[in-house]
Amino acid sequence: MALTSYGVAIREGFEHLLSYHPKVFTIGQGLWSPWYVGNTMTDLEQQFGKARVIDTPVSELATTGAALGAALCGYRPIVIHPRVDFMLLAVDQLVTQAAKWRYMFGGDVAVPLTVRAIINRGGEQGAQHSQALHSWFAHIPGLRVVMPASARDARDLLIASVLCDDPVLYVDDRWLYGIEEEIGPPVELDLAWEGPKLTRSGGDLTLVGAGHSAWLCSEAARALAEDGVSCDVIDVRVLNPFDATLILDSVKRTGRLLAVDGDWATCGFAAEILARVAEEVPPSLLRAPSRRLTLPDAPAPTSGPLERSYYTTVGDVIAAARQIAGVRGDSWE
Amino acid sequence: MALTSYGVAIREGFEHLLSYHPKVFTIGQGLWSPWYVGNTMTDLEQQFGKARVIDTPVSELATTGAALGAALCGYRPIVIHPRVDFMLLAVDQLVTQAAKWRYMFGGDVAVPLTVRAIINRGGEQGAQHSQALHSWFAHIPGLRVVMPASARDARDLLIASVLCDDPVLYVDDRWLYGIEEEIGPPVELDLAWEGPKLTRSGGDLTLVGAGHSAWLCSEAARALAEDGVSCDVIDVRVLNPFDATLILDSVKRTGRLLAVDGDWATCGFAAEILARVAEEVPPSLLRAPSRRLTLPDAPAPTSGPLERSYYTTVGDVIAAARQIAGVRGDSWE
Amino acid sequence: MEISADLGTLADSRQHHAPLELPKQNRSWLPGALRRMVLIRTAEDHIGQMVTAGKIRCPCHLAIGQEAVAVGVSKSLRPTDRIFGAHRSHSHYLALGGSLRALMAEVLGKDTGASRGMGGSMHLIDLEHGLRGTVPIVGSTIPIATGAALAAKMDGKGDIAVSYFGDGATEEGVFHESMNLAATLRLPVLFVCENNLFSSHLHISLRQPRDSVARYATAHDIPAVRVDGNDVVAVASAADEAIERMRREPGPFFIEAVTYRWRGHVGPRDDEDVGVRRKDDLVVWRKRDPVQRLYEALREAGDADSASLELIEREVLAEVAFAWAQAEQDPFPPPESLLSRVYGRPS
Amino acid sequence: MEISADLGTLADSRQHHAPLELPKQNRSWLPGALRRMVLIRTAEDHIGQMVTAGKIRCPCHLAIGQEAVAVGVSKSLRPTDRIFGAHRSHSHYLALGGSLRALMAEVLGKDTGASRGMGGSMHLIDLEHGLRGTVPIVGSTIPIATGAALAAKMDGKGDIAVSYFGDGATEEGVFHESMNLAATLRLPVLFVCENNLFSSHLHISLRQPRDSVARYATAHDIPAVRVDGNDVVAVASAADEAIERMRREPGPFFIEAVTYRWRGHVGPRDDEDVGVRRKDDLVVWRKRDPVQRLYEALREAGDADSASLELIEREVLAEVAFAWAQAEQDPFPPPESLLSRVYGRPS
Ligand SMILES: Cc1ncc(C[n+]2csc(CCOP(=O)(O)OP(=O)(O)O)c2C)c(N)n1
Ligand SMILES: Cc1ncc(C[n+]2csc(CCOP(=O)(O)OP(=O)(O)O)c2C)c(N)n1
Ligand SMILES: [Mg+2]
Ligand SMILES: [Mg+2]
Repeated sequence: MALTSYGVAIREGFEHLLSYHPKVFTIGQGLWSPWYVGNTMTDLEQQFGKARVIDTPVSELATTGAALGAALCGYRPIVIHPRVDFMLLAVDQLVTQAAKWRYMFGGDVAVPLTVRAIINRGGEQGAQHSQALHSWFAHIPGLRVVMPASARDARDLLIASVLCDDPVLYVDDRWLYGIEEEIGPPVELDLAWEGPKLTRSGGDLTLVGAGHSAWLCSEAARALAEDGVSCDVIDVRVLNPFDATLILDSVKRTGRLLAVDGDWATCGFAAEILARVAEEVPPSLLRAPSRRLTLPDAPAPTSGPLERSYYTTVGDVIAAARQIAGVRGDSWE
Repeated sequence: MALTSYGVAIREGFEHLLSYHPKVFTIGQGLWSPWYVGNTMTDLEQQFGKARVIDTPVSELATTGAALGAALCGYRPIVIHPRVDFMLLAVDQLVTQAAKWRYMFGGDVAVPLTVRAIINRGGEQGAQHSQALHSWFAHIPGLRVVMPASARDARDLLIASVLCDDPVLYVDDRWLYGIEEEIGPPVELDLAWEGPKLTRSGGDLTLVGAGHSAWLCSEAARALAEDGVSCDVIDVRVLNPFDATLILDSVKRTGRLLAVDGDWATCGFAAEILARVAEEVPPSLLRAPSRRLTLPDAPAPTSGPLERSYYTTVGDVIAAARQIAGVRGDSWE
Repeated sequence: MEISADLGTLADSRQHHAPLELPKQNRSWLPGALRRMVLIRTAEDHIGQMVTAGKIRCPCHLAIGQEAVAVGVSKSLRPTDRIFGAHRSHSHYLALGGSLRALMAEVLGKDTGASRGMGGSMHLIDLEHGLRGTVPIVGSTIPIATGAALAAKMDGKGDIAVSYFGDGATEEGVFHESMNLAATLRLPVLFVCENNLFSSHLHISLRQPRDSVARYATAHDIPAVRVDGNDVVAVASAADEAIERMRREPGPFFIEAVTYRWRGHVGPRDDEDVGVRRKDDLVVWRKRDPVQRLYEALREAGDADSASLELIEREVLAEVAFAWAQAEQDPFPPPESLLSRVYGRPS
Repeated sequence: MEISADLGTLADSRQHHAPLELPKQNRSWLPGALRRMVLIRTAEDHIGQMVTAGKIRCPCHLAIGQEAVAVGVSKSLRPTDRIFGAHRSHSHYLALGGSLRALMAEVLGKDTGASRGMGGSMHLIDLEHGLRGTVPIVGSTIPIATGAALAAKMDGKGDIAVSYFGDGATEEGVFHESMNLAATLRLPVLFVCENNLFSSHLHISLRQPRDSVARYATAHDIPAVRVDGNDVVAVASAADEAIERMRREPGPFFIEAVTYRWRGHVGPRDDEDVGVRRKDDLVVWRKRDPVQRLYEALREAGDADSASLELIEREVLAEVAFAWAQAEQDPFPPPESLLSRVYGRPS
């Protein structure tokens, strides 16, 4: 069977939605451009028309609000923010309006709005073109937050997000666009039943991450296995509402937790993972203090050497995992 | 000596700053109103003139950006957002501009901007007039975040914020405006050296909170002491950069942690406290799983009975503390 | 369409006190409009009293004095249109025909409220009559209404969206972003600015260089008219014309309705001590009373007299009292609604 | 001041190709302006080549074709003024007299860069010449410049602020909020919109109902002029007049400079395949070359000839090559700067 890349899988998700769901449309910046959102929406406007694939002025707040308005009137819009950084101008509509709308109006109003934000960083783009901030949005009750780490999830969780009657923030990461797998035909999942997944089993250590960090965890776990360190790897997939059950069960077994996250540490998603474990796993079951691996406490630098040390690598995950598991170099401590 | 309320203490802070620091000015909504910001800025515009106490159009983003611009030109502006909720429209200027400005331009540019946001909730105001969200801002490297819990801190940390050469988010809480203490004359502290404070010592349990939650902790600790449960109480004061040393030392002694926070749980400030403890305190020293007490996972409701159950009370803190300390009712377990 | 940048006589509280000029034809809706305005005033007055009495706790922003705007605009609306308001929207809700009891229940936080007690005065919804939501973040429903207009255009049935907002909201950037979006995509959204000259305590002269906001619509290439917002006939005829055109040919339209609120920014007091010129102006502005001016015109035309007005007032008072009494009896939302109303139920 | 809502001939790429009309007096600055424009073009061309060669990795937005705007505006600026740019600001930096080596070092991420290697092409600063910062979030420096103007007004020394931005930025709400703030508080900020008709791949006709943006200034009661942005004389004279007035009497002013970028949105390619009409238009637009038109006018006036132009070009090329060579040798920021530059040092 053919392999599909994460980037192409996103496009398949759009194609499925626009083909089979007449109330779906997409709106945002760069939709009529060949390069703005990588290869994830190429030529959609030609396939489905510019009335359903709408490129917009540089107006993040109004665009997001307009999509919310259409969602309240029976449509299932997908807003595109080519960078998380730009979406920060739309926080009011996302957080104070969309996330609270159902609740403020009694609980029965559907808000089938999907906001897609792309993490787009590296390449010396600097502090204003590098933010992730999924932790912020996972903090907000009423807003579902999805971060796919595999090509299949990139497609099927997009579809699930759009078919969900709650507002969803769907965050994909350019660093994943090239990964490939067999993904079969599209599936329409109910997002309410989706959550973290165990993507690898092992007894020494629990590795947890979302999006690109889940990929780092998998890659590290593969290398660690060759060294005799076996890991549970959990791909979070849905950050809010966050169901930690799988993580708790795993850590109860392994006694060791490493949370990897591509956001900052303080009040970040890795902190949430550690907090859940601290609350729910009896200290007596822990064989080591939990640990997180996140961005350093600084904005993104541009200078090449600084930028290379800024982002977490597979090597960093391996080193931290070894340390927690009590392995030094190639021998046990 | 006379007692000064938290609200009046804030006004004293403004008075000190405007009297002794000619480069200080303040700008925001409601500054020429008798009611907008409670009693914290009453008649300042008459005392110091409308050129230094500037009321503005309803334009949060531009007002915040303008203050940043003035800060870059040698002034020490204080932006007023009468509610945290309104400030969300200014996130780009606060988070993507001010917090990163020094770094993006090489580290030597001073950004003496203070943004004051008021947590103003209760009174059936509803979901859009109730947010706290200090956890969001504590997440951002480059942005100092201050939350005073006492009248003295309300004044002196305001002064320290404004005299600091980094951008500071100063968050005060209307629910504290009435608390009183002797506060002596104003002091000019260096914010870089300020951090969490132990406001009460006890061996059974560590209670941690910031702002109004620190007050809840103190009140609860007082009641708990009468019951024979003695608590360390730590008032966080400065949420970012966050120095957890005092908390870690305390939990190493007590073996028990209860973090109270007036924000949501997921990726909230209470999660950060638990995460620090999980990373730094060996599990063997913990006598119970750590716990947090936060808002329920919902927007703020308006209906009276729901609203009353939504916010954490002193009673809730006492009950949780007892539970962690292994006390049931009035007797030990 | 050119429109001057200043309000001219409409900003002068000493003018426009005379009885309305009635249309020659199609006057049958006017007694109903009078009644609706009396209803809004009476209901809001009652709410104000209940705030003072401590029975209502949520913040209530009263539109007393501004009744003609919502009543005039609503005349040409239909239930499939999509209307959005802001913090001061009791009038928008009642003008569309919203239930009195559900309004009273909502401000009391009852489960029978328009928003099932989850929103209070600042969050009203009434899908049956087209009201899609009102919220207090200034300017925030302007893009939402714009998107509702996009949906209406996609539906292709001639429905429109209405965005009510105040002069203060024109200072929010999103107002401009929304107008540009509506103009570029040619969306059928009717922007209705109730310019009451104040944003909270600040007169517009302290917030903007000119006192009329229709100039912004012109800049965005959106046709605009300015009307006496205390003249229900003028408002209705401007809205009529705009809406008819929008239904035929989708595109935005802007109405600036100049008016004045009699009460303070929030609650029943009148804020006489607050802001520039308010104390002196208020007395004079009361003479531009939208209810009285319509009533006097109808009386001159022989379509009303003091007895008929009194009857309306008496009936409306009874309706309000009855709705209130019912709402007071109504139950609060059950405790589990604190958490059960955040997300939709999984399928 | 009324100004039409459309660009008219300025939007027509086939017009305005002729040599500039030179001023009768005060022409001594023109050879310097020519040199500055050649410098900008040469430096950016070099940067483009180094991007292609893979030596520069950070995103570089080139202003080739737009040189006259920054050079014209900068003529009347002084180091105590406060200038802010955006993502396409090499020209603003160099027009003010910024160091070539520090620019090259910055795009290379070196510690000797304008921003010590922490910002790259999109974050330039040069306090010595008044450049207070350029950043790529569209529209974000507009309010910052407005606040710098507030500071200038408080200082009371006649300094002004300049905000450079593109036509795309006029779609951000903060642009309008800033104009209203500047108009209401009467702040000496010169808004300079480089209307190059494009925001990334989208022509302005797909983003706004009219192609000229000066109409927004009019709505905010801010005096505005529109100039041929490829005519350094016209830009300079508009800026001269505005700035002189602003120094005397603080208040905002708006210049719309109509221009066109020769390269793609980002990087050295020309994006011929992108967006409406770009391919055909580009060829014609190149004939409205700001450098060539000035040179030809100077030649006609006897103030330049092909030899003097060649000399400039040769000298500038050498300067650029030398600056680049130096910058390549320069060190990267030390590893500890990753964390040490976030906050100020405690006292
Ligand atoms: C974003 C935001 N900023 C500030 C406020 C505070 N606020 C509430 S109502 C109001 C005045 C709005 O004035 P206007 O739009 O003219 O409406 P009016 O009250 O006159 O009906 C303000 C500033 C708010 N609710 N939201
Ligand atoms: C807030 C925000 N939204 C979107 C972008 C993406 N973006 C970068 S440059 C640009 C085009 C801006 O066009 P304009 O202001 O005309 O400047 P020009 O590129 O023509 O110089 C866009 C949309 C951004 N950087 N920031
Ligand atoms: Mg108003
Ligand atoms: Mg442009």
